Amino acid sequence: MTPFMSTLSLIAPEIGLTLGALVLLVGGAVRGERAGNVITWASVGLLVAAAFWGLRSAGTAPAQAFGGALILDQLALFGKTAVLLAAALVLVIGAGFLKIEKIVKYEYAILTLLATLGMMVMVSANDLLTLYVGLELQSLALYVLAAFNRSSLRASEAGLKYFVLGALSSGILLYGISMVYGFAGTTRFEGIAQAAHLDASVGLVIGVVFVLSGLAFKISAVPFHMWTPDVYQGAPTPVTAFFASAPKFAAIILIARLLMGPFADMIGQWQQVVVALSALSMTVGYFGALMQTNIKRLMAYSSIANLGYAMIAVAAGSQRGLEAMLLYMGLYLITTLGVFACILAMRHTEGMAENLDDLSGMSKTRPGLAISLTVLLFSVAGLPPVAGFAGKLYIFLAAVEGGLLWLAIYGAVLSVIGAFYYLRIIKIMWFDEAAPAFIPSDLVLPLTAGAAAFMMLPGAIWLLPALERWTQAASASLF
Amino acid sequence: MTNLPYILSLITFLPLLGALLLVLFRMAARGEDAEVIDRNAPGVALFASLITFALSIYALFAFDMNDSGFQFVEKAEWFGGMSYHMGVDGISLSLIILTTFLMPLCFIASWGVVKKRVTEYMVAFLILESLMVGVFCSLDIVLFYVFFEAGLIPMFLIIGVWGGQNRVYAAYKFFLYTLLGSVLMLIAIVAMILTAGTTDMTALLAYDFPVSMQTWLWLGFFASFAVKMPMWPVHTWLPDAHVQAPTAGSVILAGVLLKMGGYGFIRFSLPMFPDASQTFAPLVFTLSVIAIIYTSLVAFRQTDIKKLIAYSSVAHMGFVTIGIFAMNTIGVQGAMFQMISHGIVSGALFLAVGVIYDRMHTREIAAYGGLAQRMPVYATVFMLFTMANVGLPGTSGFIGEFLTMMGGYLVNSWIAFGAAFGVILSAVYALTLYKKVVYGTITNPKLEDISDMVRREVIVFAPLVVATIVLGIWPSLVTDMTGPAVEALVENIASASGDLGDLATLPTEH
Amino acid sequence: MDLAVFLSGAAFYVFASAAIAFAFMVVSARNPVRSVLFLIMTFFSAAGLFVLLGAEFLAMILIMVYVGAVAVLFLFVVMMLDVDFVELRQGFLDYLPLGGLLGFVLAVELIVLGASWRVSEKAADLRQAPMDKDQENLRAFAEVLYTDYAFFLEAAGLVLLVAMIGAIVLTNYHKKGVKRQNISAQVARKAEDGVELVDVKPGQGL
Amino acid sequence: MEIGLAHYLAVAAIIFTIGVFGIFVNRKNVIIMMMSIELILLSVNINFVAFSAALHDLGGQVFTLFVLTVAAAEAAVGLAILVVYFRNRGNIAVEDINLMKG
Amino acid sequence: MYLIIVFGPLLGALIAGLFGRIIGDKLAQIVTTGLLLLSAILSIYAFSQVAYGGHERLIPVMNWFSVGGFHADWALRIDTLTAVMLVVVTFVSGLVHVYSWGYMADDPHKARFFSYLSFFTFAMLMLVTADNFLQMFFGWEGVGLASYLLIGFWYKKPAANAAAIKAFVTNRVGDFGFALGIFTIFAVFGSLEFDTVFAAVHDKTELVIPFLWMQFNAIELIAFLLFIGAMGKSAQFFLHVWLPDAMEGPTPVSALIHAATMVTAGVFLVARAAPIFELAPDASLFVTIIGAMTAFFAATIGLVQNDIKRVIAYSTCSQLGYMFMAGGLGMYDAAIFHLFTHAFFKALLFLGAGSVIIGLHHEQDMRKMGGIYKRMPLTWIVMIIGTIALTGVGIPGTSIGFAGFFSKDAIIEGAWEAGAAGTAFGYPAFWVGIVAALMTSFYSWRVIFMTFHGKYRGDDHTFDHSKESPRSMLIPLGLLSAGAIFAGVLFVGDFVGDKQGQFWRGATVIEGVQSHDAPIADAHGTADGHQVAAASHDPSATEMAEDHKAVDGGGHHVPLWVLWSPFVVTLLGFMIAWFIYMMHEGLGARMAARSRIVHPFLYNKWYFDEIYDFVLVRGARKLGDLFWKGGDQRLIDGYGPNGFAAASLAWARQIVKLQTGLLYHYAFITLIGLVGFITWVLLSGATGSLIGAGIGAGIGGGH
Repeated sequence: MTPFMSTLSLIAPEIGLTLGALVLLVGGAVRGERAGNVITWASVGLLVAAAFWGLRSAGTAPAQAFGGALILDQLALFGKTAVLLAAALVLVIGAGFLKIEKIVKYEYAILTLLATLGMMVMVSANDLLTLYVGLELQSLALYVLAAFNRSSLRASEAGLKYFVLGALSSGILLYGISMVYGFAGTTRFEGIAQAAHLDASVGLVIGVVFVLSGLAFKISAVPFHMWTPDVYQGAPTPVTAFFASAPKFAAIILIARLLMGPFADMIGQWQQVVVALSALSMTVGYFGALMQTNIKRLMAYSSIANLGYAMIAVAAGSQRGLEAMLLYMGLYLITTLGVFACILAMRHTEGMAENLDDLSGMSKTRPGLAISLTVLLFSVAGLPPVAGFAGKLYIFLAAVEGGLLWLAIYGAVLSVIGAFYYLRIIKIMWFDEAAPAFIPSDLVLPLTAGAAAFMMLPGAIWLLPALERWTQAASASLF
Repeated sequence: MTNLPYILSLITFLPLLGALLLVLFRMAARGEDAEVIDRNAPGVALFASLITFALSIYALFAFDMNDSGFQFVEKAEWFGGMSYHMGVDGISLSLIILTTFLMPLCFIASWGVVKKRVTEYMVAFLILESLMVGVFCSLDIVLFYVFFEAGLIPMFLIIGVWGGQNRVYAAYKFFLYTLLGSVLMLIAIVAMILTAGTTDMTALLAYDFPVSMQTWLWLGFFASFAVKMPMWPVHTWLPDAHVQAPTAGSVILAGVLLKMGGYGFIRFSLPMFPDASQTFAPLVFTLSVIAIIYTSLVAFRQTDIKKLIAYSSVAHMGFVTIGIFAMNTIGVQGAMFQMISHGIVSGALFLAVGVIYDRMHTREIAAYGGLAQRMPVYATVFMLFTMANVGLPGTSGFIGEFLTMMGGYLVNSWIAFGAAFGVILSAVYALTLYKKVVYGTITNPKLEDISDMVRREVIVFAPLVVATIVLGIWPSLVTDMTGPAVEALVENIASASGDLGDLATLPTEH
Repeated sequence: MDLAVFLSGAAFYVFASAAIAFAFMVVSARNPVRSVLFLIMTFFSAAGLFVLLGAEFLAMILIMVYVGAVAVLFLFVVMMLDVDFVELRQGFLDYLPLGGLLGFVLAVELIVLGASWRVSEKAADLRQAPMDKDQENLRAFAEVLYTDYAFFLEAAGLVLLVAMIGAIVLTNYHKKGVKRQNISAQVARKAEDGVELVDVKPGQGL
Repeated sequence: MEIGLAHYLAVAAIIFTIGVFGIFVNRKNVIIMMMSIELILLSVNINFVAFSAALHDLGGQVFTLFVLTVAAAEAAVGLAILVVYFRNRGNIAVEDINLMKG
Repeated sequence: MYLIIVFGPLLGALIAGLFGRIIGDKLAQIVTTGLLLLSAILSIYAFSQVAYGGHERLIPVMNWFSVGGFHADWALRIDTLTAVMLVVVTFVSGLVHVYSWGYMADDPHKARFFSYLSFFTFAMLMLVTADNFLQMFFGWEGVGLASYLLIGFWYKKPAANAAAIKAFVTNRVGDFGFALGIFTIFAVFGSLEFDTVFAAVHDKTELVIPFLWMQFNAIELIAFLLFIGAMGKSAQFFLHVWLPDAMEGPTPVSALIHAATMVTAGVFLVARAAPIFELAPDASLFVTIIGAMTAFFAATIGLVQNDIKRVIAYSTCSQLGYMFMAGGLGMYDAAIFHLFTHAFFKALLFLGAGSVIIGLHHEQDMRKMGGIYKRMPLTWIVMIIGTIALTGVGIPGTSIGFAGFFSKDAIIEGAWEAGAAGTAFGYPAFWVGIVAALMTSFYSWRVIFMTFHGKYRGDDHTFDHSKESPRSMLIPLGLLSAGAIFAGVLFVGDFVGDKQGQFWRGATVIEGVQSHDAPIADAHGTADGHQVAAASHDPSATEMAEDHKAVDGGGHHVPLWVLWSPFVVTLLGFMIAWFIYMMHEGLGARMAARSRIVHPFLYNKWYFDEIYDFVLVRGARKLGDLFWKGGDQRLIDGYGPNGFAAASLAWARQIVKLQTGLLYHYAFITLIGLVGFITWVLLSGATGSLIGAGIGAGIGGGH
């Protein structure tokens, strides 16, 4: 095998995905909208296949492709697998929604594929240029997806807001990259690491802050979070589910890789920023959610808060921190998708039920779904015995070990406030009188929710050790 | 030692199994079948809890009373350095038996009384039982926390779904109050794990934490256990939770959940942070004495029966904390005894309230009066438990109060002096309640045809009556069980802190 | 002073001040059409700066891509949307002091930061694509773009693909009710499809 | 006076600031916001090219090339979204884009 | 045997209580009464065995407590003191049981009543047979419970309920002191067993221990605290308020509990703990003063009350004061002797009063009585006997007199002697005794005159239907009358006379007799509890007692006027009463009406109830409300959870307000964040992380 071919084989899942996307695009163009369903399922197949292809290389030594532009280590593998599976799941649970809302278009699946491709590039970025291109590939697809329901004013407003602020954040990111390039002389991570190690000039520091600010937008960390509630609410629900899951995951891995890789020696400088981002995110996320009545908007604040929590672990800057973050995010991914499956299953004849009040007495009308949602919400709240607790525990371990005791305490206290609004949903489902029942949904939605809930509660016995092994391996690749 | 392997796991998870079966049947059932399941759910739950009780009794007989260490140990690695590590000593075993003893009574008491979502109700209680037993069995600190905290969830649902008028507020208050305390404890646990490098409680018990760190860790644990106990001034969730919870919920809340705080103090705060415990003991004493006097006075003014008993619970828990932080054998033994006794007595009192609540659907004291005429058996039972609550010698209530006060006295006479006011005041509020509810003439016409206790209720109360009196005249049943563990604990503290201060001047061992 | 140095200096100041001034006009013009035009001027000035820095290829690309495509696109959209020219509303001035202050602080910080730059000895070794002084800019690009940067080129292609799909999916409307020619359908049409024989029973109608 | 890197960086910084400023003081219509973003990207490009020249490294210039490419794509998508919004709403006044808040 | 004595009544109580409704009232009565009478007979036998045969015993029943160094057993300690109390308790209780057959004939809850009575007896027996302070405390509180139940027996009467609670709570106040006393005993001696403690008292006389804010002599402190317990139970000054109210209970209860037995438990405690009080002169002084005050104070109130039972109740209070006075002055034997005689005549008086009350259809107000001696002559006679016994009629210097004569005079004369011997408060105690005796005589005869003589003042119907009580009531009256007449003369020699050495055998401290240092049982754990050899007693004790017999008993060493003065004041009291209530019938009422200060003051019991009500009851209510509404609801909840919730919501509202939905705001906030971070990082320079102080750093460093 020639060196070039071996390089290509490293990124075989990406290539497969690209080619698949192109074939499907052509197919879609020929067959038109009738092909929508087929293309969706084909995309799901592609994503799952890519995930399993990638998984084959689990445990292999890290390798670089394209002269170091891409790195393929266990961290990247973990990220890719998670992103791919999340994307696949989002397509699955969103199919019914698109059909009912009559926005079935083959471009939806293809854009999802391409966005996922962008995320795969992001998680294995080893160069600021890779980072940028991957990020933009993902972002552009997401801008379009946000506005995908083009007949909806809300959706287009969401797309517009997301686009303007997203472009602003890429500008900030780019400015940071240019500073880093200027002061380090290179955009390759190893080179930057060397430069930072030799001579952590103030230019690099400011560069990092800019880059961090730009990336913080993607994980909706406060104060770069402003788009989140509006976009979550306005975008079509499957797209919101996508926003809440895969891109967050990819972006925070990217942040972790950047901060703990090239800028590891500058932890003294960036830690305070990450701590501030984390504390602010938790504050806004937990308090902001208190006032929400729309469940999608509530999930937006919830994700702000959750990412703030994950940032605690990032701020620790240690291997334990990375491991904690990955574990936390892995659990977050599963729960979030489960919750969105529930949200997608909430539909009256006249449309989606997005208000919390619509959930009233769901424990009577839809007991299975109610139990699943309850378990998932307790998981997000980080309460034992649900698996989400393990994530919280790991974060605290990392934070306290990293000397971030007060941040951990702050987070812990705020999580009580967080528990309040998760409890509010549970209260509405269990304590209140029953509202009109939802119309029956796709079987796949309660199944997804149930499966997610199962993984969080009894399944946690097996899930957690497995996840721990994996995150341990992944986190070892940066240390 | 025992022929039955995994006995603790069995005791812990058997109720959960019952719950699981009920859930599966209920979810599979449609229409008529669902009603059948609802009708039989109490039976299934009762059956499960009775087997659990039998198992715990079996464990009691297999238990070596002279061994102060952990017995029936089970251990399996889990993840993140944590393990599924179970084991009991006398302290935990006594509380386990209390739990498994109260549980069947709750199911009997609820049989036919709960009409709304019967299966779910039973499931919630069975899950709760598993978690409570788990708390007392855990020998891994994370496992402990998981059980400890998880108990909030079923209790939240129990209060919220089957509770009274203001149940939502009460449920929130209960949940968030306790959660806030617990998360601070979690941080302390995290710090401990990092410092000692293990989650194994036996190893943590042996680990010497630096004194400066002990202070913080102690405070972290205190935040959780003080709320759980509850101690003044973080007790205000309790009256609300008790009042709103359904009868069995109140029983479990008062009978077992409050004990977790005391158990935590004995299991963690005292042996793991002996220096900090010494430092903070005056604070605990002060709060306890305030709690006893303050809440007794508040109880005196209540117009709601359950609220009154709830406040009296706070006062009685004050004795427990006094006993624990007296840190001598008498005090700690007294605290253990007081916990067991209070579990039985306050549980019985709440059941007693439940009896009349089921008939009248009000908890207002003013709505009652003259029950003695129509319900002589009830009046007798209620009198017995009122007296036990007052701490009359001969009932179990006396032993705990007396020993804890004695333990406190040996540390500082002020403690016993203050606590003794509680003994006076408890008579005031408890007898006033009894007078207003049971004595006097019937003024409320609805009471004219109220019926006395039926057989089901008699069955519920009979074991409680027996337990109250037997423990009152034969406290060794409990103290022998808890004795070795407590002695070992006290010795450890004494050796860890070296100097016992005031205690040295007073003979504690004869 | 050397004339060349003076001239390049002068040119810098001309282009730089022009770029800044036009940029300011972009955001402050009331008429969006004017904004677009100022944007074009800004790009021109920037292209001049690029030339001064020796990046001739980029200067050309900037003009071609931006002036030729992007700016025109903007102009097109501005005209197409035919929006009202709204006056500056109240509230603008409320934010101006704080916003101005922040902007000022930002600019000052960035300028000071720029001034702190020095060529790091070590950085020399880290360069990914060191430039040969004698090589033409265009050739230098050509040499690396399809070799070292091939991956990025492909990825950028995908970015453009996404943009294309996005633009189409968002803006391409198939108006309902507008009849379209379907050639294959026309060709495949048979006589039987066109005529239907109906046996009408008396007194019933169709 | 020698024209050094710092001068170019200063120009870039000022244009960046103007771009950012343009986004949040602008309430007329969204198009000008998008143009402001183009200004920001331009300032980044000036940075890159200036550093590239100072470092004698082509990497910066190549980066600029990709930035230009992506910026063009971004403009296309952005304008497409804007058009969709306009079709739904009838105008693009910034102050009216607040259907969702809180 | 002793087990039957003690647990027989318990068995009866359980049978009657639990199965009363099954077996019927009659059978319940038979069972309880039978068991009690059996117990009484055995007690008398036991008394002869112990007091005259020297068969002291210690019978362990079972272990009660064994916690750390703290042990307490259920055990029966039988010595003379106990034996005396056994007789008193079972005898009176047995008679009361019998009496109740008649008295409670019309009550629908007879089984319950008898169950309570028997239970009370059991608790009282536990109290007197206790071998340690804790078991005593058990009995102590047990009798409190029984008293509560019996006072509130007629639960439909609000007054009865209130009185029951008052009794229980006031007793609890006393128990408060008792409990603290027990704690102190344990802290000082490491044990609660009488033998261990009393044996060690001498070694601890110098011990000073901290209590509350001060240092105290340990023994004084213990004595003082124990006495607080006694004050509560025996209704002494300050804690007397419950006793008169307790008369809301059925009269047999008043006779048994609130005259003969329970209220004397305090005296018993002092006598039992005599070795401690012996060595605590200050505490003993306190006992004397409180006793004297009570004797005087209760008598003053007794002068003016109109409720027949209340008069007797205050009389009881007053007599208990005498007993404490004696105890405080070291005359434990005299105190117990008075207790012994008092039990007979006071129970007699109460039961007689009960007979009157029943005869007059539950009329208790003496103002509505009068002249009924013709209707109920037997009752009249026994009441006269009781009164004579109470007032202590007898011929000084001889052994002729009623029961009270011997015991009361022993106390009064003893007080004089104590004064003469230099004991603090000896003379004042004597004078108080004399004055109280005067008043005793007055109010006692007042009762007789107002009730049985003069014109009948109630409605005629009642008078016409009034009749003598049934035989079941009269027989006990007769037996008690016998006791009231002969108890003194028969036992004076044993209790306080020349034979007291052999009699007491160290069961309590007798002036100058040292025999309490010998434990009753050498090895405490001996299960069979063999009788203790009399040889274990110091042989010299008897001799010394012989020497001192004259001091306490016959009263030959006091001046004649002292000897005669009680007799004189008793006569005086009788005459005044005669003057006011017989010669000038109605004068008393007129005097009462005219008096503005003295009569209302006395009639209202020195306004104790009002003051307590105002200070304590209302104070507790106010404080309870304050803590509840102000503390819990406003402060703790207001600033705690509710405040936190409200603040969170307000804060949340502010945060949500930032989310205006306007793009330029969003961009503006983004910019603020960016500039903020850059400025912050630039200013903080490379100083490293600002966060991370605290122990976390140490932990992180550890790895």
